Amino acid sequence: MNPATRIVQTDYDADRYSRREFIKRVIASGAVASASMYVFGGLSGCSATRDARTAVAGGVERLISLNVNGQVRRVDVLPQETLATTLRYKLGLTGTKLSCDRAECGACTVLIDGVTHYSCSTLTHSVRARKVLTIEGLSGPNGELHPVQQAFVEELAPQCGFCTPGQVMAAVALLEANPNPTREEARHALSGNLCRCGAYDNYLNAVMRAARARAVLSANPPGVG
Amino acid sequence: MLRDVMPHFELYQPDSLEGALELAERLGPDAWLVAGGQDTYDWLKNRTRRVAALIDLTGIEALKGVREREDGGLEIGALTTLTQLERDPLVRERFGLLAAAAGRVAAPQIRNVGTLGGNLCQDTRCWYYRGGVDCYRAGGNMCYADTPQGQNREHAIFGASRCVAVSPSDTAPAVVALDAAMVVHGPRGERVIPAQRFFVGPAKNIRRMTVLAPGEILTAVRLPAAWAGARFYFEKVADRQVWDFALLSVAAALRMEGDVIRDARIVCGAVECVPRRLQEVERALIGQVRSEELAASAGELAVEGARPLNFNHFKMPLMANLVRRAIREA
Amino acid sequence: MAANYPLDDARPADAARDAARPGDAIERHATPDRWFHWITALTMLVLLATGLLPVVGVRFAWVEIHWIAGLVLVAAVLWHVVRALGWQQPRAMGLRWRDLRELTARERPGKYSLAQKLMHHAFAAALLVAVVTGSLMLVKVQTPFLERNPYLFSERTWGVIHVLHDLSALLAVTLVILHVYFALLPEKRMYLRAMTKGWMTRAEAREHHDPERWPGPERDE
Amino acid sequence: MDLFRYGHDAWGREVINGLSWDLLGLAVGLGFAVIAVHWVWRAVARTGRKGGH
Repeated sequence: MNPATRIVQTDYDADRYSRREFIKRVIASGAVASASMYVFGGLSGCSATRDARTAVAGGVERLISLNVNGQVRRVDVLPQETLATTLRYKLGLTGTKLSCDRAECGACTVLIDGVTHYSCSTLTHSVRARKVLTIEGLSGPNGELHPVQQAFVEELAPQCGFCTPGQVMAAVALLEANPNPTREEARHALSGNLCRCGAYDNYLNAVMRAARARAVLSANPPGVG
Repeated sequence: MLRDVMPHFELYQPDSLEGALELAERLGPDAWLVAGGQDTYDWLKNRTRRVAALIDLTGIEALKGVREREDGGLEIGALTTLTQLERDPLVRERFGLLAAAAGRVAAPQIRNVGTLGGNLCQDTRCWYYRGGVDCYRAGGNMCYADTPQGQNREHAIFGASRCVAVSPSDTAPAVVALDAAMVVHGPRGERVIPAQRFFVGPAKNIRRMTVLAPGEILTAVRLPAAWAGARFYFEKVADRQVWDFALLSVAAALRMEGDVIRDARIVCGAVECVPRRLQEVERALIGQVRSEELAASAGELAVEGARPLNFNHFKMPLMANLVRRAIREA
Repeated sequence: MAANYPLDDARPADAARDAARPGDAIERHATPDRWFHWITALTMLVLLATGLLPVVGVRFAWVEIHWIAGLVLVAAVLWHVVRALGWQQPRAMGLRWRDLRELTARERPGKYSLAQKLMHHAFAAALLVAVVTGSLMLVKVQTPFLERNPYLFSERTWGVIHVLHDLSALLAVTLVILHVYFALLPEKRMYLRAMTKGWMTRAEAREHHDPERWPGPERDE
Repeated sequence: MDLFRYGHDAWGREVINGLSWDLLGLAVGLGFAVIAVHWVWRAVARTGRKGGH
């Protein structure tokens, strides 16, 4: 089925909506029309057949903008699509891993507005107006590693490495909120991330090292000394 | 490999309670109300439930956050996340029991999106039911957990009626112990229900865990001032410290006058389909001087009348010990 | 026909007769049988209410009430079988080809009319099915008498048992509605009195029943 | 309207679970339908008898 026509699904009673709603709807349907021109520009009839009924009040538009790693990306997202799918299969950000796919392992951990989320269990549509940070967004402009990544390397924290992106993201979120955690706090912060290799102690060592490195870094910012 | 693709549904993201209620009424049984979704998406991914539409409530800002009430109590929006609840200074100061319970739910990432309302209204974890068999709770004529071969380590030791599933919620025992009132909005307006009556067992309704009717939304939890700043104790025992649901939990609130217990509310989770309030234990405690002996006898009293299944006899000493510890250490 | 009371004029006299047992009263239902009838009626109403109200959305803890009432019903049915075989005249309830002649109103019935017999047998069928399937289902719920064993039968067999139980319940619903309606009809009030007080007048018996086929108890003695 | 309630057993085979509760309305309706028919028949029979004598 043509994805663009999937939007025309639920019937909708125009009389029950206010003028403001109506204007919002017109804007929204305009956006859909232009967006589908953008994606399916070559397909005739895609946007022309749609009328004011297309935008369902409360229902979601499929073409959305996502703020991922500081970039705004336009992407066609199914209503039932999870963020992990969008990141990996639509945006090519395969650093975020999918493992259990049931909010039980943490391999898919990303930050949304600075808070850890299981991206396998987050609907992409629910992060439209928010900032998504994945493992790809950590490194600096010239490819230099984030202090947490650097610490993970130095501590040889990962073993097989599959859970590492998730562990790193959890550690980054922790250090943003609490730059000087105790080991127990770090354990708690990383407790939502499973490691089949059992390298938990190494990970904790790395988090503590990253905290120390950040402390040093903030005491002597680069370029100042 | 697109492993996590759920079957198609329409997604609605209302930004007001009225909008959500209207959508729920319009879409009827085809729609599923979702907050944090950490349970919902598993049902859908596993194909044990199918829905035509999902109504995502998390855009309703009015249902988020903790508000003070005039009487010194608190009203907590049902969409407040468990992490917010765990860290909220007002909740921690007055109702540390609920903050402690919220902090023991699942994993940090789940608490970051999981809401109080979602945690309170969640469905049972009985793994036969979750596995999609048509047991009593799913509309059939059989309980697979309560059979000679049934694996029922996690199941009820009290209040079973055909179905032996237990309430998995960690916050539910806490809100019952705090004598909370549940604010529910539905097509016919608002109703306020005492927490203890909010949860229903299988004898009354074998298909649901709460009194919520289709189309109704739990919008807030009101904590009365009466128990603010009392002595609290919360403990959850689970196979793992993270993710796992309680094998047993205890939430206790005590009012002391010197060494004498003036008032008490003690609730156990995961022993019954509803949070089990131990009223006989409470009666036995009130007016007594707190002591090791009192705590021990209260623990024994707590498990009286228990009817364990093949694989959950361990819950009896566990419950006795948790109740004992709660009274000793609250 | 002197004994033929026009229905509409008969009411005051009826009321007076209901109050006191006249000298020519003959016994239609003995006291133990009337007790059986009303106990069965009460338990059936309880069973139907506890079984069906939750279905239509009235939620309450019904299971215990249902199986306890069910046990009362089982006892009542057993009691009735014993009474019927030992003390009553079971042949009076038997269906015969001859009963069909009642349809033309040319012939008066014996102790029980065709309609009464059909109602009895329909109730008997519904109750027997309900009692047998219900007794089996007792093993699935927690009772003090039996070791719970949901594996007594395969799930398919249990399903069939449930179908039969449901069927008997629905049949009972229809029958209760009809039975109550017919019992409350003004022209049948002597039957209602017979079931509450036990007797009807000889005149009523003569009018509605063939004295040869239902001689009344005094000739039995 | 369904006649039966179906479910699946632990092995995924379809099993019958009971009668569909849609039939409850039918049972009640049947009762009242018979009453209605009888009511009419009784009224007709009575007027017929009165007219005859």
